[in-house]
Amino acid sequence: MSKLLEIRGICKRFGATQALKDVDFDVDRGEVVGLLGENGAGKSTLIKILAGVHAKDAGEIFIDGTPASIHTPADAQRLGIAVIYQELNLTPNQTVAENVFLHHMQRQPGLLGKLGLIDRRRREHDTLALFEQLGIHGLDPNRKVGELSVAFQQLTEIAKALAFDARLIVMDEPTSALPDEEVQHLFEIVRRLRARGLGVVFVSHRLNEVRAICDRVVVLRDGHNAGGMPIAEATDDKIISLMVGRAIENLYPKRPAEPGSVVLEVEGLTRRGVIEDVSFSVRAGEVVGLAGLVGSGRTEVARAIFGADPLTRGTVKLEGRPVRIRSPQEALRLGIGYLPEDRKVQGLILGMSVRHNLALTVLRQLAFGGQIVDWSRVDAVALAHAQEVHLRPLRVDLPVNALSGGNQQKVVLGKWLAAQLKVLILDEPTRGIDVGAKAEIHALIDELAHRGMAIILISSELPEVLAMSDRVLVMCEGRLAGELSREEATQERVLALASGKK
Amino acid sequence: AAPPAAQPQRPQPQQPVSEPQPGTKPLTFVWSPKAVNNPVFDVARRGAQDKAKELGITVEWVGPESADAQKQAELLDAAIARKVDGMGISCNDPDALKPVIDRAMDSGIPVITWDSDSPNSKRITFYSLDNEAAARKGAEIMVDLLKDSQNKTYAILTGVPGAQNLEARIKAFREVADPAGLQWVATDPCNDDIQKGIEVVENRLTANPDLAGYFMAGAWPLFGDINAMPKFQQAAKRGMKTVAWDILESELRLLKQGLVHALIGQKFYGWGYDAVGILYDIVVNKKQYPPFVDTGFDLVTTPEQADVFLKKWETGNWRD
Amino acid sequence: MKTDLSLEKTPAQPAAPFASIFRQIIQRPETSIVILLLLLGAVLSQSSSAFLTPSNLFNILRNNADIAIAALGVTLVIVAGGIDLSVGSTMAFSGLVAAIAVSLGGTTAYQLPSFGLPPLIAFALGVLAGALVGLINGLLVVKLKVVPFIATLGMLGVVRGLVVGLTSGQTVRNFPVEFTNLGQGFLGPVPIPVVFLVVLALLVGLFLAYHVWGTYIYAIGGNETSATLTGLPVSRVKILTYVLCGALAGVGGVLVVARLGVSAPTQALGYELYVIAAAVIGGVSLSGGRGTVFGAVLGAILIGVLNNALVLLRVESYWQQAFTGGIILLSALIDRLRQRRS
Amino acid sequence: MKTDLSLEKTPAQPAAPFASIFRQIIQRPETSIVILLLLLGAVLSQSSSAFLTPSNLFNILRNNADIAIAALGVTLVIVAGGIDLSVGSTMAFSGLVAAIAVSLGGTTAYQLPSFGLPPLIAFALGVLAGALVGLINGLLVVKLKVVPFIATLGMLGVVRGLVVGLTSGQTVRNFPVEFTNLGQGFLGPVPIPVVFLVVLALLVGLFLAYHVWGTYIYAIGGNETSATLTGLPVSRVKILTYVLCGALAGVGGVLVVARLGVSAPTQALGYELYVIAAAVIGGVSLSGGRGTVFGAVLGAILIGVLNNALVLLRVESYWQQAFTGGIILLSALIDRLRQRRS
Ligand SMILES: Nc1ncnc2c1ncn2[C@@H]1O[C@H](COP(=O)(O)OP(=O)(O)OP(=O)(O)O)[C@@H](O)[C@H]1O
Ligand SMILES: Nc1ncnc2c1ncn2[C@@H]1O[C@H](COP(=O)(O)OP(=O)(O)OP(=O)(O)O)[C@@H](O)[C@H]1O
Ligand SMILES: [Mg+2]
Ligand SMILES: [Mg+2]
Repeated sequence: MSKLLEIRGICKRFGATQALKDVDFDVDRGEVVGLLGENGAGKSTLIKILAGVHAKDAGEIFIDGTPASIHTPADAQRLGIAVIYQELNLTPNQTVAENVFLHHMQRQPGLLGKLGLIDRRRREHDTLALFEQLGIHGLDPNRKVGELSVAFQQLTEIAKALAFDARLIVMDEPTSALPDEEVQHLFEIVRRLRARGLGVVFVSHRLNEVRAICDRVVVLRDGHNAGGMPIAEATDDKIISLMVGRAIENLYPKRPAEPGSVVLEVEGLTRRGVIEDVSFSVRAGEVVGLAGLVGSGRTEVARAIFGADPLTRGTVKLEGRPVRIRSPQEALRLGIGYLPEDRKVQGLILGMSVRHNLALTVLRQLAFGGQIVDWSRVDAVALAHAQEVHLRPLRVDLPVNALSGGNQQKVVLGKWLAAQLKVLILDEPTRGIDVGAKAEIHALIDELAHRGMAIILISSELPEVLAMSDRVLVMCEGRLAGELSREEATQERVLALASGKK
Repeated sequence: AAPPAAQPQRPQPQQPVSEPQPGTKPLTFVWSPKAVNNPVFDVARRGAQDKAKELGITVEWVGPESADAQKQAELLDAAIARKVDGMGISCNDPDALKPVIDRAMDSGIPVITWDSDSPNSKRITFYSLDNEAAARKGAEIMVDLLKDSQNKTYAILTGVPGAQNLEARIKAFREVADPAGLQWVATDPCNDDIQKGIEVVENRLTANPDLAGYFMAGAWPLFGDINAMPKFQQAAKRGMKTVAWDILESELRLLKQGLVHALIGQKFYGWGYDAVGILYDIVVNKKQYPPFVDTGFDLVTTPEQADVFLKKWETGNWRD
Repeated sequence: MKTDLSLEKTPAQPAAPFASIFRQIIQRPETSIVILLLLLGAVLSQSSSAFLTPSNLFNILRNNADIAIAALGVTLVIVAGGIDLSVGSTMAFSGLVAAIAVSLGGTTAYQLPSFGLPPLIAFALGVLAGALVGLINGLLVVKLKVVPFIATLGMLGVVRGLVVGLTSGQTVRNFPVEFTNLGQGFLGPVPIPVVFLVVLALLVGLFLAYHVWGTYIYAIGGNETSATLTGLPVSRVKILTYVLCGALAGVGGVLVVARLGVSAPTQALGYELYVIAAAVIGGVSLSGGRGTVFGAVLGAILIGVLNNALVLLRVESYWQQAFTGGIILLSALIDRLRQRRS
Repeated sequence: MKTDLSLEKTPAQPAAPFASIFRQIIQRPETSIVILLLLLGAVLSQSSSAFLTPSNLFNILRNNADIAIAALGVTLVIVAGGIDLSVGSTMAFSGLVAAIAVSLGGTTAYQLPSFGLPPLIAFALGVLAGALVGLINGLLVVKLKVVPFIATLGMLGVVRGLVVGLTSGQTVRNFPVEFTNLGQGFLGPVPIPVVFLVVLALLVGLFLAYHVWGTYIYAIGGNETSATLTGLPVSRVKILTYVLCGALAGVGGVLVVARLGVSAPTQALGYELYVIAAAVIGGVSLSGGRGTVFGAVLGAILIGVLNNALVLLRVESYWQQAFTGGIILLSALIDRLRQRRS
């Protein structure tokens, strides 16, 4: 019997970029295939061709052995292909139920339905039934999606993809915004789907997840097949060397810190309804991890310190002096930087060049009299920082949206390198970043700490927090639940604190 | 007491006698109304074209889409660049058009103005009714119409506030009406818009249901169907008197129905027919004209007079 | 481990029903405008006994039914993430087409053609003309990928130019009474244009709320990329919004001609800004994905009441425009306050 | 399987410098409009010897310098992600302020005050008045968080109403010749308004390209959230764009008054759409973050050439708006073609 999905010799180019070259790929019924590769390797492009979003330049797609012509997302859906895209694809102003059944709306019975009228009650009912089936709890079908946390949005997205009878489910990094427990939950769903004989394509940069759920992995490099193997043979080293063409020495290159004097001191930080009485301090040269479940308020703490949101109560001291930070502008002037969790929406000006993005924080310093920009100096400085973060390709004239996700993240980081900070708050700095780039970003974090910067590291990836931090603060429901030294900090203890058990 | 009879004062513009000269390139005049979206100028255009045909010349109709001095000046600048043989302008603003007119005259293009003047420019002559005289006459009629009325309140309807000719009419009207005991209530603009005009009149009559008189410095609402103005109809039936500018077909019918009581008429057709003749006289026959050619104005107050003008509208013959 | 309920941003405690209804009301963008209308109404009925009479209120509605009906259409376009600047021109064009179709011909010497067709056929032709303009708008935006602002600005000019060009600035008049009745008549105590408005508002409102395509419109305006990836017929829906917008502007335009008994080339000149303002004041978001037909109608009514108020309150005519602008700002500020509250 | 060579349509080998320059040129949005201008120019100079005379060209520029100057300001606002619908009203207001300041007093019976101040002081006062309107716009948008479309639509009404109300609809005239010279005079062969335009376009262009705040403006328009979180002075920059826009509209407005020798309350009525169209035709993106001053000026010139062409090509005046609308659409379509190419 022929396979569920067979892809042969797919090619795709965008302008000067050859995104895919002669790629073969297949999935069988009841199989979970991990699709791996560095940022920009072509994973999403392959998926989007399969989904009818992009047109392929060459190659063939077979479903059940018959050639399939897929030109629009609707074509793909007709063939039973469901896709969870890398970027959330929801309408914030519509309800969960509306989003889930957007393309398969429940209609009124009879003539009214033929005329296109919706049966709202049935839609709500079906949504709940679907949630039940998927084991999703606590998600109100009538809530507006925009009011939900990212994790719930991701669950909505998953439900939306499964809202119709699909035979092949493609998940492009579905876990990058999910907390650990929800990831387990998702795997539960995937296993159930596999048992029903569906094929699943799973993309992730977290190798432990890949090993936990996939039956087989396929690795892309620079747009072509680099190899594949059953999961039993797939060691981290093997996968990584297929992905990046070399072994990665150390994913967490952390040198022991020699903390200096206290740089940042936060006391009684409160923002009504979100964070409550948070106090801690960070020393120069120290990396302080901030762990917690999604929605525990880590981002809120960072934003409050950075002046992005108003405080209800609390004081911030910088190098011993109390400061009142009312805007990011003031924070920057005081030497505090914040790398936000969503680089595209909050971190970058996508349409502008790398040069501009890198220079924004220091434009004034690079200008004659603080007014007239000296673009040749900007170029030099931008290039230096691009080099420092190992930007690839090393070009500062490209618009940022032409870079892969990992490289975009390096630009955001580079922007704060330029600013000569005392304190840098990193919010999920490696979300959606491939192992290679991740190791580089970790090395950079370490390097910055060694130069004496005080760093707060927020991450939902526990191994990252544990490996990179000198000290770990754990948040739970807006409060600081505890503090662990590097030695004390283990996965179990952090999780226990994060979920409210002492 | 009957309202004063119409006194058509009609100076005879000199009819040029010359024939088109064969063999030479036909003359091209540019005729510029204040706006091409205003129907009153359409009659002028037909007059101009009729005359052009008679004389064997070309008249181009060049005006801004809607009343705008800046745009009119710009369009005329292009006409100067083309070196046309003469221009007749209804000026959106006397001063704004002055530089253009002077530029044209300096480059040898004779210019006359009609309907709306630019008195300080080098233009050769101005062909128009005397707005203020006509408005004063209208005011006298209104005073007379209301002389037995206890209530002497009246409202004024205007178009785009600030339009030179409208302001002149309003000012002259009030200079006569107010000292004679009439009580001015309000001046409402309707931005030269028929729909807005109708709404403004109806709103005004809601606010002042016992208004005794209405002076309309332009015919805007009267372009529409009278049934669109139930309050106006009611008011007219209980005795409100209306003096309105222009002698349009729809107004004439209203006058015959007794809903409107006096119409002050401009020589729309003459703005084209007569004025083109004058410019032709100047260019070809080298005639001299005084700086102001008063066309006089028509006054319609009786159904009989209305019939005379309705006939003109029906036949399109405005010449006698 | 169970999924934590605290993931939701606002606590899900069951609120008291009254408080919850109150909160729901205050959260609706239409609320600000209702408040403003009530305020204006209070001031007006205080200072002028003429205001609160049924005939005056119906008159306000009749006079603004056309803007309100056009605002329905513009709401569809804006909710889908577009804009239509050509509505004023479309109204004039539709009105002209219906006028030429229905006119009995005049008695004057200079005349535009007139066909004396039955009023309802003329009405339909007018609406069709509007839909055609809308179709061109839609094709320009969707097929030729011209930015909506520019596409419809171009059409604003082209269509208005067509009206002026076709008529040489003349008016069309002399309609049978069955036609003018559509604008001037009553159904019981209710002016016919108001009947049109109510029926159309209900239809469009139900369409947006209960029809599959209505949901598509919100989805496309909310996130066009996502709608495309979901496999929605984005192009067709967007074109439809422009066509419906043109058709509704057409209805408005024909009703004005019927009401005034004349079609003039200056009709509805510059109305696009008022129509869009009506929608936006009523809570329709210019960035798409949000707004209701109800809000747009309220917005149009507010503008109408305002024009009425200016005269009733004896605001000097020269200051009227300043006043209208002020109320637009005031409504925006009230809306800000409301949003702070909720 | 080998990669199919035919896929590589554009070889990745280092292109010849000429080809690369060519590609850069064709990638610029201003290119479409230059092409359109050249086409129009070719047609015009073919059919009328009057077109390509310096005096005609300078006249076109003089007559459109005000729109072009206002378009500079609107470009700043739009690039920063806003919109300003009040430019037309602001032009009239600034013109009026300067007119009252400089006027020697009129001869009419009802008179507005007139101060006979020196022309340059009057000029400055007019520009200041424009900047003030801009400041209010900016504060409404930034501090009170009113949507720019609504805030500036409200101000469109308020400011125009102020102009009509303050003057009771009258015009202000009778200016000293040193003042009217600013609009009517020449510097060498170049009309003075054109000198203003060139100088201001250079200043604003350099500001956008080389001043720190210029880059901030692009950044804010590109992504306001990111710009805020990068610590840029977002509020102040946005307010500044509105203030500059108001001031530049003010310059345009005063120049019109000087050129026409009169300030009328109807001045620049409805010009907001032309000014915005000039910018957008010139490649300024309404969603912010993209566009140049050069493009905006070209856009304004295109509109000016068009008006000139109407008369030179003997297009009947009734069709002028259709013509203008058509060219706006044409420019959008050419732009589409260009984008396909590159
Ligand atoms: N729409 C597009 N236009 C131009 N280039 C594109 C486009 N989409 C993707 N690319 C380029 O194609 C290449 C493959 O990108 P793709 O998104 O498939 O990578 P990926 O493997 O999904 O990476 P990541 O792990 O970061 O998601 C990259 O170089 C990317 O910059
Ligand atoms: N803009 C907002 N409006 C209202 N509530 C918000 C907003 N942003 C966050 N919250 C809520 O505040 C709480 C803390 O969220 P926060 O984003 O700080 O969590 P986090 O620990 O950083 O998790 P994440 O991994 O999702 O970033 C959550 O309940 C969240 O839903
Ligand atoms: Mg990807
Ligand atoms: Mg977070």
